[in-house]
Amino acid sequence: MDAKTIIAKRIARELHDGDLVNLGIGLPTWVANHIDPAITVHLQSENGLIGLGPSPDPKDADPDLTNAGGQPVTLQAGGMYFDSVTSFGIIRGGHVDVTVLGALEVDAEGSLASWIVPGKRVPGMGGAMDLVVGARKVIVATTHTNQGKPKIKTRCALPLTAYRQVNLIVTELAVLEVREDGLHLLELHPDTTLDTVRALTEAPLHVGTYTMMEG
Amino acid sequence: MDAKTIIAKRIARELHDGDLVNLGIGLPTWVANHIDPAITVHLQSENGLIGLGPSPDPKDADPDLTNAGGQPVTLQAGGMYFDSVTSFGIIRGGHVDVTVLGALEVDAEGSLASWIVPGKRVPGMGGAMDLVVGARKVIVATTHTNQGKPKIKTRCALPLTAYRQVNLIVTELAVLEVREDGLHLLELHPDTTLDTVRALTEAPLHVGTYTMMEG
Amino acid sequence: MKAHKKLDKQTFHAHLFDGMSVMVGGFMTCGTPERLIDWMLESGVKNLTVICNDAGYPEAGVGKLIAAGRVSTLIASHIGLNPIAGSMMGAETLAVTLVPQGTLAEQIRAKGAGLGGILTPTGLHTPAEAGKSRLEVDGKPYILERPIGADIALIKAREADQYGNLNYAKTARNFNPVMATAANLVFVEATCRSQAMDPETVITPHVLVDYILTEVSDGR
Amino acid sequence: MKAHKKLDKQTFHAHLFDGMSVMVGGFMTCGTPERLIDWMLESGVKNLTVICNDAGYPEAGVGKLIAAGRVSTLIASHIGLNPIAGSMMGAETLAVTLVPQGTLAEQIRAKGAGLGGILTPTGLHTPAEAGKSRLEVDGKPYILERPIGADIALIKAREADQYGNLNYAKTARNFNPVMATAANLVFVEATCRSQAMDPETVITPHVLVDYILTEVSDGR
Repeated sequence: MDAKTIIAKRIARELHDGDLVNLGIGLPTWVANHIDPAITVHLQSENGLIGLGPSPDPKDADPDLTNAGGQPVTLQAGGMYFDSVTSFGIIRGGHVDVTVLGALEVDAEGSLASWIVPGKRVPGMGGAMDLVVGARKVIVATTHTNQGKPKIKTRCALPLTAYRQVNLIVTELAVLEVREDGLHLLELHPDTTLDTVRALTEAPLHVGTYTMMEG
Repeated sequence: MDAKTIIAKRIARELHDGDLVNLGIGLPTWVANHIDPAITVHLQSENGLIGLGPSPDPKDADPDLTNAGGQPVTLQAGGMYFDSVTSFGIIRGGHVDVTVLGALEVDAEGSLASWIVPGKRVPGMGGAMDLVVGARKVIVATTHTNQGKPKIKTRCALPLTAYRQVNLIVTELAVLEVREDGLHLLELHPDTTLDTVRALTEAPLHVGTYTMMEG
Repeated sequence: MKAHKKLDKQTFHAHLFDGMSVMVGGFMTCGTPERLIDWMLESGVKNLTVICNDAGYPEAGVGKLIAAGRVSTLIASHIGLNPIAGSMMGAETLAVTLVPQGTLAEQIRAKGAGLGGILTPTGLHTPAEAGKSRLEVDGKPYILERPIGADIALIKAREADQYGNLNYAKTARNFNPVMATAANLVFVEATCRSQAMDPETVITPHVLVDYILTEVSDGR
Repeated sequence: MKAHKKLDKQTFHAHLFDGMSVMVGGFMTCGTPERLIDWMLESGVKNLTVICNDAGYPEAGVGKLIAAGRVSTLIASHIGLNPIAGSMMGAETLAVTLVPQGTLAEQIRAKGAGLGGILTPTGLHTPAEAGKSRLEVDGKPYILERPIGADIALIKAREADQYGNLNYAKTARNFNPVMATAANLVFVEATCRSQAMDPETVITPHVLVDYILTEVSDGR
């Protein structure tokens, strides 16, 4: 399995029957492909729907039905539309069970930087700041490193998306939980070693009992 | 004409084509009967509709369609329903052109007391505080006196509904405008005299040019 | 899917406890879930904090709970058509907090939408301002109003589809949709159930709904 | 009835002035009134403050106004898919205020609903907090966010009935309904006009609407 598939499959296991889930643009959207078919997960798109379905055939694309990235999508049975005020009321009000986002950096306090590289890239925060503050569980989906450099820091250097809101970090090498005292190793990928993960993680890791990720 | 009809007819003349209007319970609801048939006035009921129509025949009453007093009403063509948050967003947001309310007391500063007589009657303010603060024009519809005692005061003694929000006071004797410097007589009823109105009004009156109310 | 969402009396009673807070939809009992209120009465639960637009009537709406002495605190915008509530307030057997109707709606919305509060001009210089902070924004004064949530909400819907999406009947909508956003558990009494709803016309998304009682066929 | 509400280009142009603020509905141009934007371009109006979820694309949505140099200030939640906006921001020919999307929605709502502001936890400890007041309510910190209104709003609706009631198409709803509450004048571009709408399904009541352009038949 490639890194993205490892991450997406592992995060899919965090979702429960009936959960309302928001998947960020990019890697997080892959999670949808790995949800246990025995459960029903409701996907929200913050531009205004619950019940996000798969992408349509290009010939069936409806310009009035897009996701938060502006791409054509479909609506599943039982889904519905609403406006941006309602959408973010649902998000900030704690009604979203899980949000999955990418990261530029994530740190030992559970702070996340994902929306700006000053002087280089200023795309804007979009709905990410609300999602990270509002969702009951915040999962960061990220490759462990970027061009060999650790993305999991003691403290984020980039401007934050949110302060101390991340609960779980899932990479292709490890699953880390954010607790009051820092990052705890929950799972290790069988293709790597604890020493490698420690070396590729800037933040200190608490290592007690841990299990192996799916190979 | 009786006092109520004089007041209601006069207030109806303050309404313009296209206005969104909220009429309070009691005397203010009479205004609806005197609106110029050549204009369209949209009546709002704060419990959740625009397009308030006349009361239905008792046999046609729908328990799911009531006004803010809990009485059966009808919906006019072009009307619509909404929830309480939307209703008061419309009210507080300045989208109501005119609100007409009754008064226990109204004063020279344009403050209104209409919802509580401490120790005697505590019905509650309902939507009145929002209406008086939010509507563009606030008209008080009231008999000039209560058991011979002035209702138009220098300062309200009763707990307020709102501070300095009333624009116009219409009684069976006079039409008074609230300005920065106090109450100005705009119109006098032909069946009374200026001296009588002064005597029955606790607040001082500015009297310049005024016209006569319809008899 | 959150359970099957179908409510029976036993399940409902299992979620009730003395001293709990309960939001009840409706406006002068238009849009009030009378059967859920009857079930509360049957349960014997007491010392309730009730959040509702009004006190209903002595024999309808939350008035039934008030008359039975089950309510210790009522947060409402008026109580004028329930003389029992008025006399209990006078006798201090019922604590009544009167809140402007629009403020009540915003406070419940604030809770449901994750806001820490809102600033409103409504109630300045009136008893509604008592005990609250006044803030100036751009030179204008406002009252800071805090969120209001509850342990449970009792909601009256017209139609609930198989997913739990809701719509409402005419002015029976009133406080129901916002209350469905602001309680830990949301119990719905629906006039009818349907297969599915036009996705453009859903008022309350199914994710906000925990249990549904259908008026005619369920539960008893 | 507010005029006849039917919009022609001349009337629209008469309401435009340099330096005005304009809210534009839509989300990555889904639900953006492209024809009203084209009419703005034709008018030559400039030095605009544009409030929109995003910067659109260089050749669509508010991106057309940005690329033509008509916008001096943009208030949006992201500009990532419009590289022209990004480089103008870098070159300081366009002032961009980035606001979290949910905060932007609440700020516009606050204006439309007559609130002095709202308290949100979103953006604490981030650049979104810069220059704003932090308040504590019940021991939790919040950012005080102020209302945002505009001189005009450009709204894209699916259907407008003869009274001016509006509904929207699917996710093209987004910011349109709230913007229709928060501007001095509301201009609507509707895909179609109808006689009347089910009163349960109206999203924007006619009283909020000033002018309506129907896509196919009106105006030109």
